[in-house]
Amino acid sequence: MARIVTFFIMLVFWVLISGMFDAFHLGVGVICCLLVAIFSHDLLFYGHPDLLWVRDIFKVLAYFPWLFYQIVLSSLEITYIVLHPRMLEIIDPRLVRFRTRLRNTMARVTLAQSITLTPGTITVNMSGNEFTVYALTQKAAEGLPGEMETRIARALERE
Amino acid sequence: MIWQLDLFLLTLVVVCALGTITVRGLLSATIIFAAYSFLMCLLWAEMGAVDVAFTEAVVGAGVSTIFFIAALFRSTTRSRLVIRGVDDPHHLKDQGWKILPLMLSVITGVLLFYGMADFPAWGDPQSPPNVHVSSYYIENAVRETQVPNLVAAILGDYRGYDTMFELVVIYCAGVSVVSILKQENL
Amino acid sequence: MSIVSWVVAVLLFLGVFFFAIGAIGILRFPDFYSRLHAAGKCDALASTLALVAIALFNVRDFDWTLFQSWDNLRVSLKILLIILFVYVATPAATHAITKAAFIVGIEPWEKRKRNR
Amino acid sequence: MTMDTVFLLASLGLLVSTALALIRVVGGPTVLDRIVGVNVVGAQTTVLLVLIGFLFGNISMFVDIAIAYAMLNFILAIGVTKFFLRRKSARGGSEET
Repeated sequence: MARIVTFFIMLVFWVLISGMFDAFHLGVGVICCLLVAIFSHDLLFYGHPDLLWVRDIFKVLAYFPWLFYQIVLSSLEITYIVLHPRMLEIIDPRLVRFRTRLRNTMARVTLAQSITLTPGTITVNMSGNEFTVYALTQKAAEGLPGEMETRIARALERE
Repeated sequence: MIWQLDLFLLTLVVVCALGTITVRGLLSATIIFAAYSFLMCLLWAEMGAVDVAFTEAVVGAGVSTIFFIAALFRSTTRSRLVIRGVDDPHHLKDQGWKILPLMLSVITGVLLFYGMADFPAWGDPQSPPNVHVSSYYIENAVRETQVPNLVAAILGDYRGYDTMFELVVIYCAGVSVVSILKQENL
Repeated sequence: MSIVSWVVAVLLFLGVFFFAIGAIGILRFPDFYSRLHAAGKCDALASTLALVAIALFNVRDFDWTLFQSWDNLRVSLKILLIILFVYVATPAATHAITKAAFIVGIEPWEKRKRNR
Repeated sequence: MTMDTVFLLASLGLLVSTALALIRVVGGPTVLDRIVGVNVVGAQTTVLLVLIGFLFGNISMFVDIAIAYAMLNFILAIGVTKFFLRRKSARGGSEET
Protein backbone atom coordinates (compact mmCIF):
# COMPACT_ATOMS: atom_id res chain seq x y z
CA MET A 1 0.00 0.00 0.00
CA ALA A 2 2.76 2.38 0.90
CA ARG A 3 4.37 1.53 -2.43
CA ILE A 4 1.31 2.59 -4.41
CA VAL A 5 0.94 5.87 -2.55
CA THR A 6 4.66 6.58 -2.97
CA PHE A 7 4.27 5.91 -6.68
CA PHE A 8 1.49 8.44 -7.07
CA ILE A 9 3.24 11.10 -5.02
CA MET A 10 6.35 10.64 -7.13
CA LEU A 11 4.31 10.80 -10.33
CA VAL A 12 2.68 14.07 -9.32
CA PHE A 13 6.14 15.39 -8.50
CA TRP A 14 7.46 14.27 -11.90
CA VAL A 15 4.66 15.95 -13.85
CA LEU A 16 5.08 19.10 -11.78
CA ILE A 17 8.79 19.30 -12.51
CA SER A 18 8.90 18.15 -16.13
CA GLY A 19 5.86 19.77 -17.71
CA MET A 20 6.06 17.51 -20.76
CA PHE A 21 2.89 15.59 -21.54
CA ASP A 22 3.85 13.46 -24.56
CA ALA A 23 3.98 9.68 -24.33
CA PHE A 24 7.78 9.39 -24.16
CA HIS A 25 8.32 11.70 -21.19
CA LEU A 26 5.34 10.35 -19.28
CA GLY A 27 6.53 6.79 -19.91
CA VAL A 28 10.00 7.53 -18.60
CA GLY A 29 8.38 9.18 -15.60
CA VAL A 30 6.21 6.15 -14.86
CA ILE A 31 9.23 3.82 -15.06
CA CYS A 32 11.34 6.02 -12.78
CA CYS A 33 8.52 6.40 -10.27
CA LEU A 34 7.93 2.65 -10.25
CA LEU A 35 11.60 1.98 -9.51
CA VAL A 36 11.69 4.57 -6.73
CA ALA A 37 8.45 3.27 -5.25
CA ILE A 38 9.66 -0.34 -5.25
CA PHE A 39 13.07 0.33 -3.78
CA SER A 40 12.62 3.15 -1.32
CA HIS A 41 9.00 3.47 -0.25
CA ASP A 42 10.14 2.93 3.32
CA LEU A 43 11.97 6.26 3.32
CA LEU A 44 8.85 8.33 2.76
CA PHE A 45 6.68 6.51 5.30
CA TYR A 46 9.31 5.96 7.90
CA GLY A 47 7.91 3.76 10.64
CA HIS A 48 4.40 3.82 9.21
CA PRO A 49 3.85 0.57 7.37
CA ASP A 50 0.07 0.82 7.64
CA LEU A 51 -2.32 3.46 6.44
CA LEU A 52 -2.76 5.22 9.79
CA TRP A 53 -0.72 8.16 8.55
CA VAL A 54 -3.63 9.36 6.35
CA ARG A 55 -5.39 10.44 9.50
CA ASP A 56 -2.24 12.13 10.74
CA ILE A 57 -1.72 14.25 7.66
CA PHE A 58 -4.67 16.44 8.53
CA LYS A 59 -3.46 16.93 12.08
CA VAL A 60 -0.03 17.92 10.78
CA LEU A 61 -1.61 20.33 8.32
CA ALA A 62 -3.48 21.88 11.23
CA TYR A 63 -0.16 22.38 13.01
CA PHE A 64 1.44 24.38 10.16
CA PRO A 65 -0.53 27.66 10.39
CA TRP A 66 0.35 27.96 14.05
CA LEU A 67 4.00 27.32 13.20
CA PHE A 68 3.94 30.01 10.54
CA TYR A 69 2.41 32.45 13.02
CA GLN A 70 5.25 31.67 15.42
CA ILE A 71 7.81 32.23 12.64
CA VAL A 72 6.35 35.65 11.88
CA LEU A 73 6.49 36.49 15.58
CA SER A 74 10.09 35.36 15.84
CA SER A 75 11.16 37.36 12.80
CA LEU A 76 9.55 40.48 14.21
CA GLU A 77 11.32 39.91 17.51
CA ILE A 78 14.66 39.47 15.73
CA THR A 79 13.94 42.62 13.73
CA TYR A 80 13.35 44.56 16.93
CA ILE A 81 16.56 43.26 18.47
CA VAL A 82 18.67 43.83 15.37
CA LEU A 83 17.49 47.39 14.85
CA HIS A 84 17.76 48.32 18.52
CA PRO A 85 20.67 50.73 19.01
CA ARG A 86 21.76 49.19 22.34
CA MET A 87 21.38 45.60 21.26
CA LEU A 88 23.85 44.14 23.71
CA GLU A 89 21.71 45.18 26.68
CA ILE A 90 18.65 43.32 25.44
CA ILE A 91 20.10 39.96 24.60
CA ASP A 92 21.27 37.56 27.25
CA PRO A 93 22.24 34.29 25.56
CA ARG A 94 22.29 31.06 27.50
CA LEU A 95 22.19 27.31 27.06
CA VAL A 96 19.14 25.45 28.35
CA ARG A 97 18.68 21.72 28.75
CA PHE A 98 15.36 19.97 29.11
CA ARG A 99 13.78 16.56 28.63
CA THR A 100 10.93 15.97 26.28
CA ARG A 101 8.10 13.52 26.79
CA LEU A 102 7.66 12.87 23.08
CA ARG A 103 8.50 9.28 22.21
CA ASN A 104 8.00 9.21 18.46
CA THR A 105 11.20 9.92 16.48
CA MET A 106 9.33 11.94 13.89
CA ALA A 107 7.71 14.03 16.60
CA ARG A 108 11.07 14.71 18.22
CA VAL A 109 12.60 15.84 14.94
CA THR A 110 9.60 18.07 14.30
CA LEU A 111 10.03 19.56 17.76
CA ALA A 112 13.72 20.26 17.09
CA GLN A 113 12.96 21.91 13.75
CA SER A 114 10.13 23.96 15.25
CA ILE A 115 12.28 25.14 18.14
CA THR A 116 14.84 26.35 15.65
CA LEU A 117 12.20 28.22 13.71
CA THR A 118 10.45 29.95 16.59
CA PRO A 119 11.25 32.97 18.74
CA GLY A 120 14.74 33.26 20.09
CA THR A 121 15.77 29.62 20.34
CA ILE A 122 17.97 27.20 18.39
CA THR A 123 18.32 23.48 18.98
CA VAL A 124 21.98 22.69 19.53
CA ASN A 125 21.84 19.02 20.31
CA MET A 126 19.34 16.22 20.61
CA SER A 127 20.41 12.96 22.18
CA GLY A 128 17.74 10.54 23.28
CA ASN A 129 15.03 12.60 24.89
CA GLU A 130 17.33 15.38 26.10
CA PHE A 131 17.43 18.62 24.14
CA THR A 132 20.09 21.28 24.39
CA VAL A 133 18.71 24.62 23.30
CA TYR A 134 20.48 27.91 22.86
CA ALA A 135 18.20 30.78 23.82
CA LEU A 136 18.76 34.39 22.87
CA THR A 137 16.87 36.03 25.73
CA GLN A 138 15.79 34.97 29.18
CA LYS A 139 12.14 35.17 28.21
CA ALA A 140 12.66 32.73 25.37
CA ALA A 141 14.53 30.35 27.65
CA GLU A 142 11.71 30.24 30.17
CA GLY A 143 9.10 29.45 27.55
CA LEU A 144 10.53 26.00 26.76
CA PRO A 145 9.20 23.50 25.82
CA GLY A 146 5.77 24.90 26.53
CA GLU A 147 2.86 25.03 24.16
CA MET A 148 4.76 23.71 21.19
CA GLU A 149 5.34 20.30 22.70
CA THR A 150 1.65 19.94 23.48
CA ARG A 151 0.68 20.83 19.96
CA ILE A 152 3.19 18.46 18.40
CA ALA A 153 2.07 15.70 20.73
CA ARG A 154 -1.47 16.30 19.57
CA ALA A 155 -0.42 16.24 15.90
CA LEU A 156 2.08 13.43 15.70
CA GLU A 157 1.94 11.21 18.78
CA ARG A 158 -0.36 8.24 18.66
CA GLU A 159 -1.43 6.69 21.92
CA MET B 1 20.91 41.62 -19.67
CA ILE B 2 20.09 44.26 -17.11
CA TRP B 3 23.01 46.59 -16.68
CA GLN B 4 22.20 47.73 -13.13
CA LEU B 5 22.25 44.16 -11.83
CA ASP B 6 25.22 43.43 -14.04
CA LEU B 7 27.45 46.11 -12.55
CA PHE B 8 26.44 45.31 -8.99
CA LEU B 9 27.01 41.58 -9.42
CA LEU B 10 30.39 42.12 -11.05
CA THR B 11 31.50 44.23 -8.10
CA LEU B 12 30.43 41.53 -5.65
CA VAL B 13 32.20 38.84 -7.69
CA VAL B 14 35.43 40.86 -7.70
CA VAL B 15 35.15 41.36 -3.92
CA CYS B 16 34.75 37.60 -3.48
CA ALA B 17 37.69 36.83 -5.73
CA LEU B 18 39.95 39.24 -3.85
CA GLY B 19 38.77 37.74 -0.58
CA THR B 20 39.58 34.25 -1.79
CA ILE B 21 43.17 35.03 -2.70
CA THR B 22 43.97 37.27 0.25
CA VAL B 23 42.39 35.40 3.14
CA ARG B 24 44.65 33.42 5.42
CA GLY B 25 43.62 29.82 5.92
CA LEU B 26 42.69 27.34 3.22
CA LEU B 27 39.27 26.37 4.57
CA SER B 28 38.22 30.01 4.69
CA ALA B 29 39.36 30.46 1.12
CA THR B 30 37.29 27.44 0.09
CA ILE B 31 34.15 28.83 1.72
CA ILE B 32 34.60 32.24 0.11
CA PHE B 33 35.18 30.47 -3.18
CA ALA B 34 31.80 28.78 -2.77
CA ALA B 35 30.20 32.21 -2.38
CA TYR B 36 32.10 33.27 -5.50
CA SER B 37 30.64 30.34 -7.41
CA PHE B 38 27.12 31.20 -6.25
CA LEU B 39 27.47 34.77 -7.43
CA MET B 40 29.09 33.72 -10.68
CA CYS B 41 26.14 31.42 -11.36
CA LEU B 42 23.81 34.31 -10.70
CA LEU B 43 25.77 36.50 -13.06
CA TRP B 44 25.55 33.95 -15.85
CA ALA B 45 21.85 33.43 -15.31
CA GLU B 46 21.41 37.17 -15.41
CA MET B 47 23.26 37.33 -18.75
CA GLY B 48 20.94 34.67 -20.18
CA ALA B 49 23.34 31.71 -20.26
CA VAL B 50 21.10 29.44 -18.25
CA ASP B 51 22.95 26.20 -19.07
CA VAL B 52 26.28 27.57 -17.96
CA ALA B 53 24.66 28.87 -14.80
CA PHE B 54 23.24 25.45 -14.07
CA THR B 55 26.60 23.78 -14.55
CA GLU B 56 28.34 26.36 -12.41
CA ALA B 57 25.82 25.92 -9.62
CA VAL B 58 26.16 22.16 -9.54
CA VAL B 59 29.88 21.74 -10.26
CA GLY B 60 31.36 24.97 -8.96
CA ALA B 61 29.35 25.53 -5.83
CA GLY B 62 28.41 21.97 -4.97
CA VAL B 63 30.86 19.31 -5.98
CA SER B 64 34.13 21.19 -6.07
CA THR B 65 33.60 22.79 -2.67
CA ILE B 66 32.90 19.43 -1.10
CA PHE B 67 36.00 17.97 -2.76
CA PHE B 68 38.16 20.85 -1.61
CA ILE B 69 37.00 20.45 1.96
CA ALA B 70 37.42 16.70 1.86
CA ALA B 71 40.96 17.10 0.58
CA LEU B 72 41.74 19.69 3.25
CA PHE B 73 40.48 17.56 6.08
CA ARG B 74 42.30 14.49 4.81
CA SER B 75 45.58 16.25 4.28
CA THR B 76 46.14 18.30 7.43
CA THR B 77 46.50 17.32 11.02
CA ARG B 78 46.22 20.87 12.30
CA SER B 79 42.47 21.01 11.95
CA ARG B 80 42.11 23.35 14.89
CA LEU B 81 44.37 25.87 13.22
CA VAL B 82 42.41 25.52 10.02
CA ILE B 83 39.11 25.96 11.82
CA ARG B 84 40.28 29.07 13.59
CA GLY B 85 41.25 30.53 10.26
CA VAL B 86 44.99 30.54 10.97
CA ASP B 87 47.36 28.98 8.51
CA ASP B 88 50.61 27.19 9.07
CA PRO B 89 53.16 29.83 10.25
CA HIS B 90 55.80 28.54 7.85
CA HIS B 91 53.76 29.78 4.94
CA LEU B 92 53.91 33.32 6.17
CA LYS B 93 57.61 33.69 5.37
CA ASP B 94 56.86 33.42 1.67
CA GLN B 95 54.76 36.55 1.51
CA GLY B 96 56.02 39.30 -0.76
CA TRP B 97 56.46 39.88 -4.44
CA LYS B 98 57.91 37.20 -6.63
CA ILE B 99 59.51 38.82 -9.66
CA LEU B 100 59.54 35.89 -12.05
CA PRO B 101 55.88 34.80 -11.73
CA LEU B 102 54.78 38.42 -11.89
CA MET B 103 56.68 39.01 -15.13
CA LEU B 104 55.42 35.75 -16.60
CA SER B 105 51.79 36.57 -15.94
CA VAL B 106 52.16 40.15 -17.17
CA ILE B 107 53.77 38.95 -20.42
CA THR B 108 51.06 36.33 -20.93
CA GLY B 109 48.39 38.93 -20.33
CA VAL B 110 49.93 41.34 -22.83
CA LEU B 111 50.17 38.58 -25.45
CA LEU B 112 46.55 37.59 -24.91
CA PHE B 113 45.37 41.16 -25.29
CA TYR B 114 47.51 41.46 -28.45
CA GLY B 115 45.85 38.36 -29.85
CA MET B 116 42.41 39.73 -28.99
CA ALA B 117 42.90 42.54 -31.50
CA ASP B 118 42.38 40.07 -34.36
CA PHE B 119 38.99 38.91 -33.10
CA PRO B 120 35.86 40.06 -34.89
CA ALA B 121 33.94 42.73 -33.02
CA TRP B 122 31.55 41.64 -30.27
CA GLY B 123 28.30 40.45 -31.81
CA ASP B 124 29.43 41.31 -35.36
CA PRO B 125 26.82 39.78 -37.71
CA GLN B 126 29.41 39.42 -40.49
CA SER B 127 31.91 37.35 -38.51
CA PRO B 128 32.47 33.78 -39.78
CA PRO B 129 30.83 31.91 -36.90
CA ASN B 130 27.73 34.05 -37.09
CA VAL B 131 27.41 33.71 -40.84
CA HIS B 132 27.96 29.99 -41.34
CA VAL B 133 27.97 27.86 -38.20
CA SER B 134 25.41 29.44 -35.92
CA SER B 135 22.73 29.86 -38.52
CA TYR B 136 23.08 26.22 -39.53
CA TYR B 137 22.65 25.09 -35.95
CA ILE B 138 19.75 27.40 -35.34
CA GLU B 139 17.93 26.29 -38.45
CA ASN B 140 18.55 22.56 -38.31
CA ALA B 141 19.25 21.55 -34.72
CA VAL B 142 15.71 20.73 -33.66
CA ARG B 143 14.91 18.84 -36.86
CA GLU B 144 18.11 16.81 -36.86
CA THR B 145 18.54 16.00 -33.17
CA GLN B 146 15.08 16.27 -31.57
CA VAL B 147 16.64 18.11 -28.64
CA PRO B 148 14.74 21.24 -27.63
CA ASN B 149 17.77 22.90 -26.03
CA LEU B 150 20.27 24.26 -28.56
CA VAL B 151 23.34 24.15 -26.35
CA ALA B 152 22.61 20.59 -25.29
CA ALA B 153 22.07 19.66 -28.95
CA ILE B 154 25.46 21.04 -29.97
CA LEU B 155 27.33 19.51 -27.04
CA GLY B 156 25.58 16.18 -27.07
CA ASP B 157 25.02 15.58 -30.80
CA TYR B 158 27.17 17.66 -33.12
CA ARG B 159 30.19 17.44 -30.85
CA GLY B 160 29.23 14.05 -29.46
CA TYR B 161 32.66 12.38 -29.63
CA ASP B 162 34.36 15.43 -28.13
CA THR B 163 31.92 15.49 -25.24
CA MET B 164 32.10 11.75 -24.75
CA PHE B 165 35.86 11.65 -24.25
CA GLU B 166 35.68 14.80 -22.17
CA LEU B 167 33.30 12.91 -19.92
CA VAL B 168 35.73 9.98 -19.79
CA VAL B 169 38.46 12.34 -18.60
CA ILE B 170 36.18 13.88 -15.98
CA TYR B 171 35.05 10.45 -14.87
CA CYS B 172 38.66 9.29 -14.44
CA ALA B 173 39.43 12.42 -12.44
CA GLY B 174 36.42 11.81 -10.24
CA VAL B 175 37.35 8.17 -9.67
CA SER B 176 40.90 9.05 -8.72
CA VAL B 177 39.77 11.79 -6.35
CA VAL B 178 37.35 9.42 -4.66
CA SER B 179 39.93 6.64 -4.42
CA ILE B 180 42.50 9.01 -2.89
CA LEU B 181 40.02 10.38 -0.41
CA LYS B 182 38.80 6.94 0.58
CA GLN B 183 42.15 5.90 2.03
CA GLU B 184 42.09 6.09 5.77
CA ASN B 185 45.08 7.33 7.80
CA LEU B 186 46.39 9.39 4.94
CA MET C 1 -1.76 48.89 -11.23
CA SER C 2 -4.36 46.36 -10.22
CA ILE C 3 -4.95 45.15 -6.70
CA VAL C 4 -3.00 41.92 -7.23
CA SER C 5 -0.01 43.95 -8.32
CA TRP C 6 -0.15 46.00 -5.13
CA VAL C 7 -0.33 42.88 -2.97
CA VAL C 8 2.57 41.34 -4.89
CA ALA C 9 4.69 44.48 -4.56
CA VAL C 10 4.03 44.77 -0.82
CA LEU C 11 4.85 41.10 -0.18
CA LEU C 12 7.97 41.34 -2.30
CA PHE C 13 9.32 44.38 -0.51
CA LEU C 14 8.50 42.84 2.87
CA GLY C 15 10.59 39.86 1.81
CA VAL C 16 13.45 42.11 0.75
CA PHE C 17 13.15 43.95 4.06
CA PHE C 18 13.47 40.75 6.08
CA PHE C 19 16.42 39.65 3.98
CA ALA C 20 18.08 42.96 4.78
CA ILE C 21 17.33 42.43 8.49
CA GLY C 22 18.97 39.02 8.32
CA ALA C 23 22.05 40.46 6.65
CA ILE C 24 22.33 43.30 9.16
CA GLY C 25 21.76 40.78 11.92
CA ILE C 26 24.69 38.60 10.99
CA LEU C 27 26.82 41.73 10.92
CA ARG C 28 25.73 43.20 14.24
CA PHE C 29 25.33 40.28 16.62
CA PRO C 30 28.26 39.75 18.96
CA ASP C 31 28.85 36.02 18.68
CA PHE C 32 28.44 33.10 16.37
CA TYR C 33 25.35 31.53 17.90
CA SER C 34 23.26 34.67 17.95
CA ARG C 35 24.18 35.33 14.32
CA LEU C 36 22.52 32.04 13.47
CA HIS C 37 19.26 33.39 14.92
CA ALA C 38 19.24 36.24 12.46
CA ALA C 39 20.30 34.06 9.55
CA GLY C 40 17.92 31.14 9.96
CA LYS C 41 14.69 32.83 10.90
CA CYS C 42 14.66 35.93 8.80
CA ASP C 43 15.74 33.95 5.74
CA ALA C 44 12.92 31.44 6.07
CA LEU C 45 10.27 34.12 6.41
CA ALA C 46 11.76 36.36 3.74
CA SER C 47 12.02 33.57 1.18
CA THR C 48 8.41 32.65 1.88
CA LEU C 49 7.13 36.19 1.41
CA ALA C 50 9.09 36.90 -1.75
CA LEU C 51 8.41 33.54 -3.39
CA VAL C 52 4.70 33.64 -2.55
CA ALA C 53 4.58 37.07 -4.13
CA ILE C 54 6.20 35.80 -7.30
CA ALA C 55 4.01 32.69 -7.45
CA LEU C 56 0.94 34.88 -7.02
CA PHE C 57 2.04 37.24 -9.75
CA ASN C 58 2.64 34.34 -12.10
CA VAL C 59 -1.02 33.26 -11.99
CA ARG C 60 -2.46 36.78 -11.86
CA ASP C 61 -4.83 36.37 -14.84
CA PHE C 62 -5.76 32.73 -14.61
CA ASP C 63 -8.05 31.42 -17.34
CA TRP C 64 -8.95 27.77 -17.11
CA THR C 65 -9.57 27.44 -20.85
CA LEU C 66 -5.99 28.29 -21.80
CA PHE C 67 -3.17 25.76 -21.64
CA GLN C 68 -0.72 28.59 -20.96
CA SER C 69 -2.53 29.41 -17.72
CA TRP C 70 -2.26 25.83 -16.52
CA ASP C 71 1.44 25.87 -17.34
CA ASN C 72 1.80 29.05 -15.30
CA LEU C 73 0.00 27.32 -12.45
CA ARG C 74 2.49 24.46 -12.68
CA VAL C 75 5.39 26.90 -12.46
CA SER C 76 3.79 28.55 -9.44
CA LEU C 77 3.46 25.17 -7.76
CA LYS C 78 7.16 24.63 -8.43
CA ILE C 79 7.91 27.91 -6.68
CA LEU C 80 5.82 26.76 -3.72
CA LEU C 81 7.89 23.58 -3.77
CA ILE C 82 11.00 25.71 -3.22
CA ILE C 83 9.32 27.21 -0.15
CA LEU C 84 8.54 23.77 1.23
CA PHE C 85 12.14 22.74 0.69
CA VAL C 86 13.43 25.88 2.39
CA TYR C 87 11.29 25.07 5.41
CA VAL C 88 12.70 21.58 5.72
CA ALA C 89 16.27 22.56 4.91
CA THR C 90 16.89 25.80 6.78
CA PRO C 91 16.39 24.50 10.33
CA ALA C 92 18.35 21.36 9.53
CA ALA C 93 21.27 23.36 8.16
CA THR C 94 21.15 25.75 11.12
CA HIS C 95 21.11 22.83 13.49
CA ALA C 96 24.05 21.15 11.73
CA ILE C 97 26.15 24.31 11.83
CA THR C 98 25.32 24.91 15.49
CA LYS C 99 26.28 21.36 16.38
CA ALA C 100 29.57 21.68 14.52
CA ALA C 101 30.35 24.91 16.35
CA PHE C 102 29.42 23.31 19.66
CA ILE C 103 31.73 20.38 19.03
CA VAL C 104 34.61 22.49 17.75
CA GLY C 105 34.25 24.47 20.97
CA ILE C 106 33.39 28.02 20.00
CA GLU C 107 32.44 29.80 23.21
CA PRO C 108 29.05 31.52 23.39
CA TRP C 109 29.11 35.21 24.16
CA GLU C 110 27.72 35.97 27.60
CA LYS C 111 26.95 39.04 29.56
CA ARG C 112 29.77 40.37 31.69
CA LYS C 113 27.81 40.03 34.94
CA ARG C 114 27.47 36.28 34.49
CA ASN C 115 31.23 35.74 34.31
CA ARG C 116 31.96 35.58 37.98
CA MET D 1 5.37 52.46 -12.41
CA THR D 2 5.15 49.06 -14.03
CA MET D 3 5.73 45.72 -12.43
CA ASP D 4 9.10 45.42 -14.16
CA THR D 5 10.31 48.45 -12.23
CA VAL D 6 9.08 46.89 -9.02
CA PHE D 7 10.96 43.67 -9.74
CA LEU D 8 14.10 45.56 -10.70
CA LEU D 9 13.99 47.62 -7.49
CA ALA D 10 13.41 44.49 -5.43
CA SER D 11 16.36 42.72 -7.00
CA LEU D 12 18.59 45.72 -6.41
CA GLY D 13 17.50 45.74 -2.78
CA LEU D 14 18.24 42.05 -2.53
CA LEU D 15 21.69 42.64 -3.99
CA VAL D 16 22.38 45.27 -1.34
CA SER D 17 21.64 42.76 1.41
CA THR D 18 23.77 40.20 -0.44
CA ALA D 19 26.63 42.69 -0.27
CA LEU D 20 26.04 43.09 3.48
CA ALA D 21 26.11 39.33 3.97
CA LEU D 22 29.27 39.12 1.89
CA ILE D 23 31.02 41.34 4.41
CA ARG D 24 30.54 38.56 6.93
CA VAL D 25 31.67 35.95 4.41
CA VAL D 26 34.89 37.73 3.53
CA GLY D 27 35.71 39.15 6.94
CA GLY D 28 34.21 36.62 9.36
CA PRO D 29 36.49 35.62 12.22
CA THR D 30 35.88 31.85 12.07
CA VAL D 31 35.13 29.46 9.25
CA LEU D 32 31.68 28.72 10.64
CA ASP D 33 30.79 32.40 10.44
CA ARG D 34 31.64 32.27 6.79
CA ILE D 35 29.45 29.22 6.29
CA VAL D 36 26.51 31.05 7.83
CA GLY D 37 27.19 33.95 5.53
CA VAL D 38 27.31 31.69 2.48
CA ASN D 39 24.00 30.17 3.54
CA VAL D 40 22.38 33.59 3.71
CA VAL D 41 23.86 34.53 0.34
CA GLY D 42 22.49 31.30 -1.10
CA ALA D 43 18.97 31.93 0.20
CA GLN D 44 19.00 35.43 -1.24
CA THR D 45 20.31 34.19 -4.56
CA THR D 46 17.52 31.63 -4.85
CA VAL D 47 14.93 34.38 -4.68
CA LEU D 48 17.01 36.60 -6.93
CA LEU D 49 17.15 33.93 -9.63
CA VAL D 50 13.36 33.70 -9.76
CA LEU D 51 13.14 37.49 -9.91
CA ILE D 52 15.61 37.59 -12.80
CA GLY D 53 13.49 34.95 -14.50
CA PHE D 54 10.59 37.39 -14.37
CA LEU D 55 12.70 40.22 -15.72
CA PHE D 56 13.60 37.98 -18.65
CA GLY D 57 10.00 36.86 -19.10
CA ASN D 58 11.04 33.21 -19.11
CA ILE D 59 10.38 32.07 -15.59
CA SER D 60 9.91 28.32 -16.07
CA MET D 61 13.56 27.93 -17.04
CA PHE D 62 14.90 29.89 -14.07
CA VAL D 63 12.75 28.12 -11.51
CA ASP D 64 14.60 24.89 -12.26
CA ILE D 65 17.92 26.49 -11.45
CA ALA D 66 16.42 28.01 -8.33
CA ILE D 67 15.36 24.56 -7.11
CA ALA D 68 18.81 23.12 -7.78
CA TYR D 69 20.26 26.12 -6.05
CA ALA D 70 18.20 25.76 -2.89
CA MET D 71 19.21 22.11 -2.66
CA LEU D 72 22.90 22.90 -3.20
CA ASN D 73 22.78 25.54 -0.52
CA PHE D 74 21.54 22.89 1.90
CA ILE D 75 24.00 20.23 0.74
CA LEU D 76 26.89 22.65 1.10
CA ALA D 77 26.10 23.40 4.73
CA ILE D 78 25.51 19.75 5.58
CA GLY D 79 28.63 18.62 3.72
CA VAL D 80 30.91 21.14 5.36
CA THR D 81 29.65 20.52 8.86
CA LYS D 82 29.75 16.77 8.37
CA PHE D 83 33.49 16.93 8.05
CA PHE D 84 33.76 18.79 11.33
CA LEU D 85 31.70 16.10 13.03
CA ARG D 86 33.58 13.21 11.45
CA ARG D 87 36.90 14.77 12.37
CA LYS D 88 35.80 14.81 15.97
CA SER D 89 34.63 11.22 16.01
CA ALA D 90 37.85 10.08 14.32
CA ARG D 91 39.83 11.50 17.23
CA GLY D 92 37.62 9.66 19.71
CA GLY D 93 35.79 12.67 21.08
CA SER D 94 34.36 12.18 24.52
CA GLU D 95 31.53 14.66 24.22
CA GLU D 96 28.06 13.55 23.26
CA THR D 97 27.64 13.61 19.52
